[in-house]
Amino acid sequence: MEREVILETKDLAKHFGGVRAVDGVDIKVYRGELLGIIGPNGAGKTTFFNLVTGFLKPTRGKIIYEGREIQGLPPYRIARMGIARTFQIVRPLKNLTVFENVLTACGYRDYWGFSFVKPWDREDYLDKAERLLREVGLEDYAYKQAGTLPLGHLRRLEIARALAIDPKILLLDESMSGMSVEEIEEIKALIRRLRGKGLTILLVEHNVPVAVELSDRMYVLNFGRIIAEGKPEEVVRNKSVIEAYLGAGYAA
Amino acid sequence: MLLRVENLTTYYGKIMALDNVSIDISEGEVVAVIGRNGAGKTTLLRSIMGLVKPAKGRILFRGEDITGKPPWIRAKLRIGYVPEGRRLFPYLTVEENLLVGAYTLKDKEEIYRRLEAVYRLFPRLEERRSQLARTLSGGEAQMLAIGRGLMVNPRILLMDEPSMGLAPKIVDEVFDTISSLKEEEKVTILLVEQNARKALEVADRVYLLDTGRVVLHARADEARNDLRVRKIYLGG
Amino acid sequence: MIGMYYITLLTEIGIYSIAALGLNITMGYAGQVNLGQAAFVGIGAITSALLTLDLHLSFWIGFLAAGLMSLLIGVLLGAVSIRLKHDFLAITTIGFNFIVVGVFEYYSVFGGTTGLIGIPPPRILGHSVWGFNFMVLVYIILALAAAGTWWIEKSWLGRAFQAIREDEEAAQTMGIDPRKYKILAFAIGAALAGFSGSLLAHFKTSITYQNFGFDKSIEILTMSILGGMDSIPGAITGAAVVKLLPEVFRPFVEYRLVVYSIVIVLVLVFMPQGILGRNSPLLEWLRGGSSGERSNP
Amino acid sequence: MEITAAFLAQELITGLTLGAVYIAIALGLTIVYGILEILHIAHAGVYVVGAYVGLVSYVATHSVLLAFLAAAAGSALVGVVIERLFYLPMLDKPRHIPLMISIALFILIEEMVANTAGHYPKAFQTSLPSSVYSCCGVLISFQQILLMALVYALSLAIWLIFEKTRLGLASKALIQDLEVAEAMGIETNKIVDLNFILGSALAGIAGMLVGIYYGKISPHMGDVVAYESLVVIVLGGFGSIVGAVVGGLILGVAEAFLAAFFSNILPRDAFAFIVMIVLLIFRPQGLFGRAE
Repeated sequence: MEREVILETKDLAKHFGGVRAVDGVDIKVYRGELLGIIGPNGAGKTTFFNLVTGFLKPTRGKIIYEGREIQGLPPYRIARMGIARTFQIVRPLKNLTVFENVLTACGYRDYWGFSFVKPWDREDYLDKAERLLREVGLEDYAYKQAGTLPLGHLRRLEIARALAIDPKILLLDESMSGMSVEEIEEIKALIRRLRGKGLTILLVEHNVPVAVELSDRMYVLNFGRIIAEGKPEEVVRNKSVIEAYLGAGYAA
Repeated sequence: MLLRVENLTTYYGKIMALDNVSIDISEGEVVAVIGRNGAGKTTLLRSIMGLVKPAKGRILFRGEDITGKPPWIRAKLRIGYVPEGRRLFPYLTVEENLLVGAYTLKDKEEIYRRLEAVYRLFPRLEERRSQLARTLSGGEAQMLAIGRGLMVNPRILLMDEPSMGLAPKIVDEVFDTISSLKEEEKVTILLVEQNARKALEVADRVYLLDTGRVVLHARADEARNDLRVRKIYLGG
Repeated sequence: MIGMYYITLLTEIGIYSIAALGLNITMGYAGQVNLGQAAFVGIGAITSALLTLDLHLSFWIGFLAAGLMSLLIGVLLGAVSIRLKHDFLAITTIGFNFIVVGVFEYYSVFGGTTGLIGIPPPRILGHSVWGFNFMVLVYIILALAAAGTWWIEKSWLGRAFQAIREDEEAAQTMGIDPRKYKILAFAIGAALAGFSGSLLAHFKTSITYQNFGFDKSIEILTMSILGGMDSIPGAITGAAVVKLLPEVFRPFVEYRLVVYSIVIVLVLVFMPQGILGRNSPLLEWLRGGSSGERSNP
Repeated sequence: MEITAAFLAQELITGLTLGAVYIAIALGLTIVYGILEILHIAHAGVYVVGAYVGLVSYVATHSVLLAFLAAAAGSALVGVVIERLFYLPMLDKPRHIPLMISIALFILIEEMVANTAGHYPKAFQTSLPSSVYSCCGVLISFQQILLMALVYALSLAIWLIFEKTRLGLASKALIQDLEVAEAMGIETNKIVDLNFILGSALAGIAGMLVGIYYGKISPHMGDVVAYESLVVIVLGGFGSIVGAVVGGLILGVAEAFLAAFFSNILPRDAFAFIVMIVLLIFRPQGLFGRAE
């Protein structure tokens, strides 16, 4: 079966002074798959993520999304095109309610031009926000101030917010970090559900077991380069991957 | 017993980072705390240094309860600290960074002797003594962070992920340094590391942490063959 | 009928409420520091005064031009603000105030040291509007301004403002362009100040550069903060408190400013959200402790 | 108006004197800003307090030296009280809160001084010589020499403190990484206190110095200074001592010449802010500030 590439990077690189955080990365994301990107601390995962979402401008290389080059576009335009993201360190709009957080994202089309004059107080928007909160299981917290929520809830809030922009591809940045075992299970179930609905998901994780469990396919990043690619169970048996995580000689 | 951590439970913001963790370390030992990213290793060191307040439990240093003491008192007890990500003072020179490390020492002579000792250990730092710390390469910066921690002639040196973000060759250099600190200078070291293999090479004993709990405590040579370590890191 | 003293006081409260409302939009909703709001009041006042004095245009044209002129200069300041981080922006807006006032003072076109005098009152159906009627006019315009602000609150514009205030990067992931909305926040806040300036000029009939100094900006800011920076009734309450406090303390005229500054410090320390701001202890108490219901759509 | 070398030299001296006044105030402000990153408008109030304590002490003791010491001590006390009571507890609040508090405190201090000492200026006459020296047609007074000598000496002393002492080292470390500084044994609250004491003492000395220079002091002598000293530290780049000195000199000299040639175009303070805003547009971190 011919699979359709939704997102592709070609020789993508980002250097900070002398540091090559991302150094010539080629990846392909196929529509509808759940792709994992793993790598030890400092491997360049978050930098890669910020390049794709427009928060950093690449030193060289291309990012092609649905046939269009998007490298260098500002984040808000990339978001409007349907690339949604969450943050590794959660960034809720703290003083707003959970509902308002999601609602604000529901208006992503209306921040363009002068459509901002339109009211948000309309059934379709409110219903959508409510539906998304139910989707991630936060409906009981809708009118709580976002800043007062525990981390597990905030991660789900960020996912709801990301879904609000009707994404074609969802980028999750370390969604498991700092979570309890029960919370991780909840997020895992949520990710599976979204994948089941046909959403393309790009998962950046340092929790390898979780990534292995969830992903259809995986890339391993180390020192800004791809060191392995393939089926998750095979990737983690790869010698250079084991060395990257546990140190040279451990594979023996 | 030089340092004993008893039933420590720590929250990091809203996250329970440590769940009833107990570890200890005797004089002259090198003890490694390994585990996946986010296992609570860094929080453990930060708790010992007083940078996060534990919710429960005690920290005893040379028999004295230091749980509620501020970080600068702990520094005065000659607990040396090499923070995660090095965290040098970027706009101070190499030598000034070292002098901040010696802040608790009052005697000029002694400071000078320590400076000499650190420069003997890391000749490259002496060459770059008047350069700003931010201009150092990753490996040099790590050397400086270790040197800064050694300035107080520490009774124990807490090292947080010294291999992080360094190229493999430099990681080897850093661990050679750690071994020589152990063998020649007889420094007691509590080492937090993600690079399990390297940590197990230099350590006498090891604790394996996972989601805030100690899941394995063993002699380093035993742990090397323990499949649990690999399972925790890579699953499967 | 109420006496002239009260009419004057109430009119001024109304006029300053409009300026404070504008500051609420820039600073309260969108989180952009502006310590030079009085300069925009001045730009509006002088635009309106010059058009009616020198060109003999009607008050209404002067009034609209005042808002427009302030809006345009607000866009300029907003464009500068994009490059500046918090403290630099704060000082730049202070500087903006000093520069504008300096221009007013040094150029006789804008009144110079003597100011502009004999500014005509508005005329409606051939009658001059002053006194009680002017007060009514002010409150009608205040009501319009409040309605406009309420509409901002209820439109995506308000959502975008709040989002950039809370977190610019997170806002971008929702499709919001922070630069555009920062400029808009300055522009709208400045326009309201311009309208309030026009009213002030035609109410007082004579104005000088001293009416628009940095101390006036602080006064407007105090109104906004006291009332609660994200609340429409807050801006009006704040204006009332700031204008009434000195009257209440008139018997202790010597210590007026002392008391005034102590009140500000106390409010800021113990109730930084202001009297009617979101999550203010007072509102919580009035609502019987059920927080957040107000934003329940 | 004839432009001669002597005229220019005279203006230069005026500029350098004015620059010294700015430096005297901005030096303390830049120290305080560096340590807590709060726009300490009330610093100008601390400066007024210094001037009045200085005058009272001088009247009581007839010793300029003792009066300087008293001014420094009084101001240091006020400064550190503000820091402890209002700034440290407000560090986690939105940044406009401490800024507004600072402005309100400034008004409060000025009004309290005015209510105790009177709203009108008071003469500050000392036994110091009031001679004026002349050289090649250029006049310079003893007060001007005293002002400049003291300010430049103080600048040097402060620079030495921050470059050569433990306090300086600790302060710089604390600014760059508070947490690690504490882990290295630096008692951070104490260092913040010491910075406020030092910065405020400088403001006190500046207040009295300016009082002697102009021969009078008033409760509102801090009004213009409060905001123009902000221009100085912005020009220099927040928190830089060399920057404050250079910024003060630039502003002082520029103002003197602008006032001499373009006095009818704009008031001095407006000029100062225009220079600042233009600089910020092209170099948002100030002259000596660090780009991030």
